[in-house]
Amino acid sequence: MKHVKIIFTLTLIVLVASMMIYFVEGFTTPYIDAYNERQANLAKLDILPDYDGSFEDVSEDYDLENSPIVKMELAGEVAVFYTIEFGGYNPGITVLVGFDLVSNNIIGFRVIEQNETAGLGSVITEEDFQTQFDNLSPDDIDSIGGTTAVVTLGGVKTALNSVADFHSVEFQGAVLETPEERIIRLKEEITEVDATFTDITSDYDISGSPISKVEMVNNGSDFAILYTVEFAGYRIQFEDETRFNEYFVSFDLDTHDLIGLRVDKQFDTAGFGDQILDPVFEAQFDNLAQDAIDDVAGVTASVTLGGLKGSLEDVVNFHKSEIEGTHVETYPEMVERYKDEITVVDAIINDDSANYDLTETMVTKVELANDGTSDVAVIYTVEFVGYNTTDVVEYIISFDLDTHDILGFRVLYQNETIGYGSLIEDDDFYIQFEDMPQLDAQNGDIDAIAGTSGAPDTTFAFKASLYDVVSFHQTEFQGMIVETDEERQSRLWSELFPTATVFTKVTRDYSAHYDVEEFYEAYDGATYLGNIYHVKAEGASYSEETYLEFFLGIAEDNTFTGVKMWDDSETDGKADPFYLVEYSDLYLGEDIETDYTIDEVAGATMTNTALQYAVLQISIYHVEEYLGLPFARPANVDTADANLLLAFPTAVTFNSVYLDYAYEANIYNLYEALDGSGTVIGYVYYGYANGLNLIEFTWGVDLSGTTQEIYIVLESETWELAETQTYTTPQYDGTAGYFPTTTWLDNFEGVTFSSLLNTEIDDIIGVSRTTESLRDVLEIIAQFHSDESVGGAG
Amino acid sequence: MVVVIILSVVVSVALAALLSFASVALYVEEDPRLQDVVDLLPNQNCGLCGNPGCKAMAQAILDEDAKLSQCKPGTLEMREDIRDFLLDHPDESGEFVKVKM
Amino acid sequence: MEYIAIAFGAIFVNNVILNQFYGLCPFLGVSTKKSSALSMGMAVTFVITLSTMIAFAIYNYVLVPNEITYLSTIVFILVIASFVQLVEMFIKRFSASLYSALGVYLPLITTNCAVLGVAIDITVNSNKIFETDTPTFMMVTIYALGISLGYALVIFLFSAIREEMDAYPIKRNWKGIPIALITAFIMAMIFVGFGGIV
Amino acid sequence: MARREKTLKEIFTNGFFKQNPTFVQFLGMCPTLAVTKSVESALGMGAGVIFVLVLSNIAVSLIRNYVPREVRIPIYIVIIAALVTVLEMFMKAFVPELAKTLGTFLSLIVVNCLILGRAEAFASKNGVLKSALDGLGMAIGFTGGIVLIAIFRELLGAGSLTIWGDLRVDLIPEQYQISILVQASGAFLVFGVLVAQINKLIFSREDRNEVT
Repeated sequence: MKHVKIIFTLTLIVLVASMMIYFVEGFTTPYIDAYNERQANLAKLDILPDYDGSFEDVSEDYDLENSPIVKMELAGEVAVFYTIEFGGYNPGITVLVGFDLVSNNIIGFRVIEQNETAGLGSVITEEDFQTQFDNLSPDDIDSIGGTTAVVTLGGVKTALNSVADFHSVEFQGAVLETPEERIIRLKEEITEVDATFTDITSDYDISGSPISKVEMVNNGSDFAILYTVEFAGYRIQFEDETRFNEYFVSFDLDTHDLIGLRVDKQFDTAGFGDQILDPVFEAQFDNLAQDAIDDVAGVTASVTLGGLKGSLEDVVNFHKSEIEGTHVETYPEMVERYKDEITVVDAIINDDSANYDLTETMVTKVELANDGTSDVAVIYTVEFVGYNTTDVVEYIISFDLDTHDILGFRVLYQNETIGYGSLIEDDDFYIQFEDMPQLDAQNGDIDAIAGTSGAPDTTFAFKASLYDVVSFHQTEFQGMIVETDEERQSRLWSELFPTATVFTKVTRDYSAHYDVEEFYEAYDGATYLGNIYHVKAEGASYSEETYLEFFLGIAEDNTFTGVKMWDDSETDGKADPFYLVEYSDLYLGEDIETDYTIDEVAGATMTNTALQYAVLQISIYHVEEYLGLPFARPANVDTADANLLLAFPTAVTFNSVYLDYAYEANIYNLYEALDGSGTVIGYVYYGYANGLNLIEFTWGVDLSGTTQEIYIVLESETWELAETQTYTTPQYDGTAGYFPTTTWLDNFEGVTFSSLLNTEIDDIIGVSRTTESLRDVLEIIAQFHSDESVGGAG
Repeated sequence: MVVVIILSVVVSVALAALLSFASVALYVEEDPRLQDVVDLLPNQNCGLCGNPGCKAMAQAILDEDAKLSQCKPGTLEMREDIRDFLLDHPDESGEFVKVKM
Repeated sequence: MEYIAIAFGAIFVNNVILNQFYGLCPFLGVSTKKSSALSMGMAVTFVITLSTMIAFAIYNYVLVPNEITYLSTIVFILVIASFVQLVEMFIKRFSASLYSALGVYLPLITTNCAVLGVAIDITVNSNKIFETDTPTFMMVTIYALGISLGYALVIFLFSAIREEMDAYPIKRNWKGIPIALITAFIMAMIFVGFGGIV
Repeated sequence: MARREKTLKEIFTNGFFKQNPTFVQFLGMCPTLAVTKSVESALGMGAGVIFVLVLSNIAVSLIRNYVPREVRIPIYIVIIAALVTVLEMFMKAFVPELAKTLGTFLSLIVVNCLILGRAEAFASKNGVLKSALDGLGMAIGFTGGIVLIAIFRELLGAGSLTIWGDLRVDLIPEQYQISILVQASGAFLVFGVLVAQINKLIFSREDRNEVT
């Protein structure tokens, strides 16, 4: 009995509950559906604000297979909306585009989803990019712009074009050219209309050439040959298969010049590689002479262009040998020709490699060129690895056996990037090597491959191989003993400490200094002579990190025993003077704590100051760290009273009191400011900061610690340039004026030192090198003022 | 509409039948006072007393290893009720439960 | 491979307690002792896994075909409640030891949001978790197992910490729930670290 | 020794402070931590709980004498579930935005320990009016609790207070906001600290009572 009661109550309750839910559900569903639908059509209503009809999804009724369209909705008779998906710089752009059914123009473009680079490709989501699509005719889709993101724009254009084609076929009844008709049209364009094409590929051996089909063109008589050619563009590896670009090229059978070229398939990046489809580019090939292929231009995608030209040259060679029957120079013949060109015409070449030890060098073969009577020149075959680390570059270079200068240079094989490193195999590159002095080749004073910054890696490796070949030539043929690094180091050390017999490394016994690699104590037997510091300090150039590496000798009596340069990465030639012995002697005997300035050395002022600054740091390190004594302060640097007056207008006379206070690196001098009656009314600091360049200033402060004026004595900051330069972003917006008249300096006038120390004056974007370094120095001075309680302050 | 009715009836009948028969078939005798103590407890099964649920707490009280104050949601009146109940209800062997407040 | 990703995601990334906030009431209550926490964990694993399977079956084979998915909440909870009660009776009847270890926790689980939460997630909001609207039965069970293992793991770790904490003097007003919550806060932050992996 | 019956006022205010579900009884913690990201969603959840708890208490107390013991829990739960589903549908229809922010926590009110707890602990033992009052009191106490947490979390975490949709006031600027509070783990922190302070209040009052 109890069971029935249980079952009954539960069932009753559940039933009542379910019914309640059922009715409520019936009541609320329409509201919920209406809300959801409104959400879905938000984008469409944005394009057609005044359309209140419904949207009918007709995707199933159309073949959307090979088009970017994923959804198609009809808005009554007014418009049709395509939801398309395509890739820009990154895959996964979803866009809703509307076509008006009356005018068949595009009436709206809304980005639903994208993940292009922020700030670049993502601009397509912005209002003003999208407004250019309101009522845009499908023909001028290619003229849309508004973004520098060429790749994204290219993606948008290709997608819109294919949608426009689809639209025109489905709604305007246009008949599109089928792929087969297109190929025939292209072929006829570069031969003759209604010409017949007979496939004669089987008659030729096309292996090893980029040609995939050879056709005889006939318009009554055979008048031309048409080649179908494949070449690797910028990218050949796609998700599942490799795809090559393809083009047709035709040759006239009488003149054997090119009649024309048409690109059939290309898969390179939209906006770059696909420029070869441009009719203007293709027109250059009309009636082009065989050897004029090199000066075809007009495509910025150098890899694609290089690939096309390379394949075209192979086709020409094939055409010459197979059709014209002229002999095409084979590779061995070319090598022989090159060897003659760089020595003596039809010299007798005999391989002499056996009697040389080639293990340590990049030279792979040594050949002597004999003009019949005596050996005139030596030809080295050299291999080095350039930018393409999976392959080598092989070249031959010849030396005259009397003058030992270079006679000539030819590249035998290279596989560097087309348009960049590959330009090493270029006739105008060879010319510079005719009678080039040996020293230029050794020091690498040659023009770089493909322009100054065209192919840095290949150029750098090439120069290293030249240095190697020249030293090999010097040791084997000029009997010069080339100093090894160990020999050079012991020679330099003995120049620093001639009587030293033993050098013990002591770097680990002292706390490290950033620039000191190692340092040694020099002993003559048991007597200590002094220290040698192996220093690697920051160089002078500010565009990128460069270094100066040298040995510094400091004798027991704290005098320099010389500065021996070891290596540097300064711009070529800037540091050469410092390797000379007479530069090192400038330091000989100078007391390391006195103030000394080595005057300019042959036009390398920046490197000179950098080197001196490095030597000063090592001297300080030697005295403070090694000897544990306070470093003597350099002498005060004076400046004209006029500069001081500009910093402290109310003062009359100034006198330097810096020597009464501690030395602070950034402060050249400290003056007392006196009024007419000679009583002290404040102080003026004369100091410097390393902004973009050296900045020197005077800064007045009264007894209460409130600053007067700050006057820039010397500067060469370039804030105007900062407004337009592009290598560091963000640029300076110019709102704070230009240095030194900038309003930013007012932050330091009329304020107390203590307030300066508590608040952080913020930098100015784009010129922060100046503002940051100057503010830090001014804060050091404010701190110095209270630490040293200058005039009882702090 | 009809589907809703069928479904709810079928489900509830099935479950109710299962539960009721189970309560008979799987009957386990337990301390008769347990259910009364459970009824006195707040029955929120919040577990804050450290025991997994009010039934476990009731059992713990009967086994004298839980203090009534462990039951956080429980009020003073509830604790007094339980103590009074246990004071007049010995178990079969006449033993009284020492209730810890 | 995909299963491991689902399991890892369920256990660590969107952990049922620390990340989705399901099942907190018993979590704070029962986790004073390691033994009780472990039993709770096992009970939860048992219940969640089985009830999710039942819910999945009902949803896909009964509710969806007849378009009465709005009944899903009520049907799920009805089934879960009765299923739990049934299992409790069953265990109590047949193994007293298992009952004392596991069964006692079962009534607690009916009120545990995690059970219903998981049931609803794998049916109504399945696209949020599995990126597909129609997860396979296998994926659902793995997810349920993962969630309950995540629950068991966190509640066990938590109880271990709380037991440890009892040995230390804590201010009166911080004792019990507050300090437990702060521990949970720290654990939650640690679990956020797993976020980037899956 | 019949204790004096609780006055209606006492039952009603019981849920506010003495027996506050969030900070004293620690019931319904699942939604408490999840929806208190913004005051708006806390209010939404609070309103939902008020609606369901009051009606469920009334329904439970109405049928409390006809319910056999074996199926007691399933029946209570079915009633609550039905009420929640109805609430869900109404919300999705008329306040879709709020429904979206609450997400699954709307349907998780069913399993909220608070509602089932009150149903069993109170409604199944008392009359309809008392149960309704108790339900209302408890629900308001609960809403008060979660709104308090939401105020702390949103103000410190996102520097703003959104009362309803666009009715929003931004108080703290971007760089001073403690964004962890708005994230999932922050909920534990705020809740823990608040409970600790409330305990301090309670203990200090109790100490004072014992002293006087």
